Amino acid sequence: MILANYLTSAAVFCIGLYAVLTRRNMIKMVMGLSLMEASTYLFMLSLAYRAGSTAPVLLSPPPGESTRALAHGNVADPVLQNFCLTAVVIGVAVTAVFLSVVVRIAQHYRTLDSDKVREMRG
Amino acid sequence: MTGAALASLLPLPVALPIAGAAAAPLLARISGRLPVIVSLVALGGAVTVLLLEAPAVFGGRVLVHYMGFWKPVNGHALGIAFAADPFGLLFALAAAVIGAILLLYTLSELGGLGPRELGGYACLFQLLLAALIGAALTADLFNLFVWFEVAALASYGLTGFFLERPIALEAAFKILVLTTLASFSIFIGAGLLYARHGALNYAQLHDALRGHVAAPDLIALGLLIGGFATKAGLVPFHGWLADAHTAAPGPVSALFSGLMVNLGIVAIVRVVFCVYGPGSAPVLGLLLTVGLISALLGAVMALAQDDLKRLLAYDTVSQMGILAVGLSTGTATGIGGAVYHLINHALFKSLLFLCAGAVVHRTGLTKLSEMGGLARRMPVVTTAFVIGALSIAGIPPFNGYVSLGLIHSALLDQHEVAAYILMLIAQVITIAALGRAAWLAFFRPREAGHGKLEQLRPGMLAGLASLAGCCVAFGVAPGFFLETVMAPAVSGLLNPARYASAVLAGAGRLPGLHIPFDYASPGELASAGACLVVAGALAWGYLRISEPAPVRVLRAAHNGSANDYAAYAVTGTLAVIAVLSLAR
Amino acid sequence: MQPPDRQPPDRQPFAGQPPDRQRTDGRARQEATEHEPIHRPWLGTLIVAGMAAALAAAMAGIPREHAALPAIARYALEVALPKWGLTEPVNEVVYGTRGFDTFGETFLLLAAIISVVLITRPRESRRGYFGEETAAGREQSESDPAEPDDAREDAARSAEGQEQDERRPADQAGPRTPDQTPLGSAAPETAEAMTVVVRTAIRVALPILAVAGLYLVAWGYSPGGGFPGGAVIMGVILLVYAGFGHRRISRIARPGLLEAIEIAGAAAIILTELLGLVLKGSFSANWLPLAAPQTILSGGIAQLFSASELIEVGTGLTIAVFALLAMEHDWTPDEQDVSREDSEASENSGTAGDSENTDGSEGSAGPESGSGEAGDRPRGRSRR
Amino acid sequence: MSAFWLLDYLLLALILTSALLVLLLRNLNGAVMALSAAGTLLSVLFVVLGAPDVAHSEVVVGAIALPVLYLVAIGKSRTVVDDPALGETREQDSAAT
Repeated sequence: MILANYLTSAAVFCIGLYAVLTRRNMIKMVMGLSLMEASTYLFMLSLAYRAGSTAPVLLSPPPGESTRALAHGNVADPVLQNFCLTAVVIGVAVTAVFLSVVVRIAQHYRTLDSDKVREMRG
Repeated sequence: MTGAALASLLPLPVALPIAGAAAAPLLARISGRLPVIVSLVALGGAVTVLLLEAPAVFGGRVLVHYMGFWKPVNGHALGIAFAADPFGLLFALAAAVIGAILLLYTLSELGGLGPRELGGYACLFQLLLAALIGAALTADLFNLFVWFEVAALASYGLTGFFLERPIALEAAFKILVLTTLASFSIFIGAGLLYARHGALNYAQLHDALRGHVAAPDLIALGLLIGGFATKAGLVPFHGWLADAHTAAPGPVSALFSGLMVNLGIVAIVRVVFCVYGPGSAPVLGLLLTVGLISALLGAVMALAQDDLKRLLAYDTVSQMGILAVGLSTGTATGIGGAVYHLINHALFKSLLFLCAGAVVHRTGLTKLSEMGGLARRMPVVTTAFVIGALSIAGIPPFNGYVSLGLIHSALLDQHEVAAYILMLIAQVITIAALGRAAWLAFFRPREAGHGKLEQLRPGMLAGLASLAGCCVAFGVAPGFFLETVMAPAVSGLLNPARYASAVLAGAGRLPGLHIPFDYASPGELASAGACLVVAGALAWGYLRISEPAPVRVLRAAHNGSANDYAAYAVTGTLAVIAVLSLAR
Repeated sequence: MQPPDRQPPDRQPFAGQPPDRQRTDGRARQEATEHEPIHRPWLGTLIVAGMAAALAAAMAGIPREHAALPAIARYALEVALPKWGLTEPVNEVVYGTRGFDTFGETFLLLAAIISVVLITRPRESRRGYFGEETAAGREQSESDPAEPDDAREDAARSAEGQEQDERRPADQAGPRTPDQTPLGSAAPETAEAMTVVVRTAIRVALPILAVAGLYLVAWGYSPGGGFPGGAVIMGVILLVYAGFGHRRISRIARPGLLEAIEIAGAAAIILTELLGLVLKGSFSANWLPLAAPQTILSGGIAQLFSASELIEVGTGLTIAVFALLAMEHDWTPDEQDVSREDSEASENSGTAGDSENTDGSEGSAGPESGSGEAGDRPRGRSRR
Repeated sequence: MSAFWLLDYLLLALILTSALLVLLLRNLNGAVMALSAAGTLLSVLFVVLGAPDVAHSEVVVGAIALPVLYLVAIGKSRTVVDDPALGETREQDSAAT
């Protein structure tokens, strides 16, 4: 049942969200966001899966068939995999920016506790 | 040029600034100012292309181009469509023109920055503008998400630009947390829609959703609205906004507030009007509620601020609320007012942030309580600030009067008297907040004089003058702008089926529309005057009393913790989902 | 261009501005940290439960694994071979049919890398008066009101400084422009070199990894593509760095060189897409002749795009990682920093590096414009 | 067929476990390793689900890029943050000190 994959991705998403909402160590918050990011990949690729499908690669067809026939066969959804690839890149990019900001904050505030990093409020 | 040839040029306004952005870090090695100058050229090219499209599009045509000619097959579009409808083109044009003005201003105000930092600044600035233009023109949900992310990533570096300011980095962290959460929300929403309907094209989604919107679609709608509302800074999602604006350089605050925040509204408009259709869910009531809360809360928080840029940032929250209220009416007048206000807000809020940035840049003062007496030392900045404040206030010769008047009359047409009164209250508080700021910063007498301040440079003068001039122009000739620009834009939003068929067919026409506006309506003039008087009294009184308890509670809720702001935003998304799912 | 009011200006609260409204001092901070936010765990649990419910409700209502493929996915599979000569529909969608998304994504990565470079940048000399710097000094002293005299931190920092100076060749002792900053030198945790075992292992693994990275890109008809390939290339450079120390890579891993290569990759992507508009009349249309399927050139511009992305991603990620590694602690104003710069400034007062300071011709060149570099620095911590 | 689901469920369970570890581990370096493990396991799962391209990207990201970035950041902040708890951080009561 692919529903298990969906629900696991929701669970991982929620674990990450819980880390973001409750953890005060900023690096831990970033890790929470990374987890949420990873869960979205899982969700998308589970959506792309079809029962018994193969990877969307039109190489090495079974004997007696042309590669063109594979395009009509039972394969996973390439469009969703495209989204996932884009999201992976976005995830790395965001994490890199995040961590450089966190290190700078550590230098300025000498803490990684997000509750002590709040000069601006009100 | 034929329509198809015109349409094939549509990616250029995105690609040109991107090319400029890619060149910027290298050009910075030659000279710090070179990247900014090249960006101006690139943006000039983008404006030219957009202006080429303008006559056809504002004449009611929808120009559509599928990248690489991957046109829809049997109504299923795999390729990415760029569709210039009047609304999208209007926002793209505003982004390109105002962005160019802001860069020109940057060149003369911050031209003394080191070459490397100026190069990075120019690069991110252009990427952000390219993303805004792309998001305005695209007709593909996933492509919208990509442009949203480009805008987000460019904004992070710009927020933390002044690294010596601890608050800049703090703000960068908050905007990172909230925007990343928003992007997950949008991504999952888009994924759900694709899973259910196998479509990404607005038009194809619109056709699939027409008539039968099921529970998962509504959850997807909630996720999308929650995500884009974070960008727009509507109320439960606005934690990042004030902080980011406070710490960024002046022109960047202007860019964020004038243009980037509007991206959220544009995306919400696309999702609600072009994809789902306004009638499909209780989404308009939701927008009304969120808008009113944002308008009031933003105004109150603005009144209570002591930091000039922070005050303006909270006012942005309030103005976004007003935009949402205008959209929620669902009538031509109301949406016309909202679109008009979108442009007005881009103009006057950029102007105000440039003024605030100039004050901070040249005096080093950020707090209103420490400023004062700047009117004599900075007469031009003071004049510009007053023009901006009067525009927001909705005083007749300036542009805010027109858009607020349109939204007010739309509310009254629908007998939303309570909403109308709340809007007036928000307006009063807004005027009081800005009046108080103007008094404290510029006109209040101050014993200790300021040191010698440098003169305004020509670029700064040009930037302030052109924005202020636009504020007056949009206030003086509302008939012209309503007729030529706003009415076609509203027509596209009110006829989503026409838009959809145009996108799928590759070209199309929108029906004509007329938006009436009575400039000399006595009721509107009277209410503007009354607001001014009451606001004056409020500002005067507020300077003398101590902070009232409700305001203190509100301030305590904005406790600056990234965790809590994230909690607000997620709670907001959940509330949106709950309302949409349960109130159908 | 006199910076007004170097001293905190008249701070007396005027009428109506209650003193607690402008309070940014110790008391407010104390309150903030003393109140342990006990609400967070249960509130967080509540919100997470709500989110879980919403997601579960959505996921229960979407098609499962037995649904038919969406029409556009089927279409993507069908056009891969005839229209692109690619046996790999994902690459076809990523770099071809929906190449415009990838175009945006590439520049998203550029935005991220430039953001990282901006955030990790060292100080540069500026011309003219920047009020933001004055405000920054005030904010810094507020955010660190009673900075503890912190021996450990000092020790760490001086160790960091020492390490840096050791690393710095004698001929570069002058003012450090960003280009002269050796990448990856500042981190105290970087080992000079690893043991022989590790080095040998790395020597063996490197070529394999490098080939694997290129392989992922070169054969566009099999799974892979520019992004994973580029990331593997970054891994290769990192391995050299970790195994042999920064000296081995210092010649390649200069920001000047890497950035130029990265921008070249980005420019190639723009050109690839733009030539479609010029030659075929549509942005991101294929303008290359299609080679036979399953060859290195099959896929037309998709392959070109993929290779350009390899360059951009590989160099970009390397820049980001090394920028993080080389990040110094030089934006918080403190005695050590200021004195170092002062001494540097006096050392090199005659060299070309300072010429930027003297042409403060812009605006009104006030008496202080020349000292904008070191003198205007707020010295938040000089009381130490 | 059932082997597929068995593998799928096993990987899901492992991913869930490493996600919980990321949340619960006090040691930041340990949490990074758990995160990296989650990424690597995910990439294996992606292969199972028929997405070799994404699996490539994810393994590169999960096993190289993310851990490197996190470890560098943790190391950098350790030199400036006088927080002996960093690395052994107790989130719940670190404010008490």
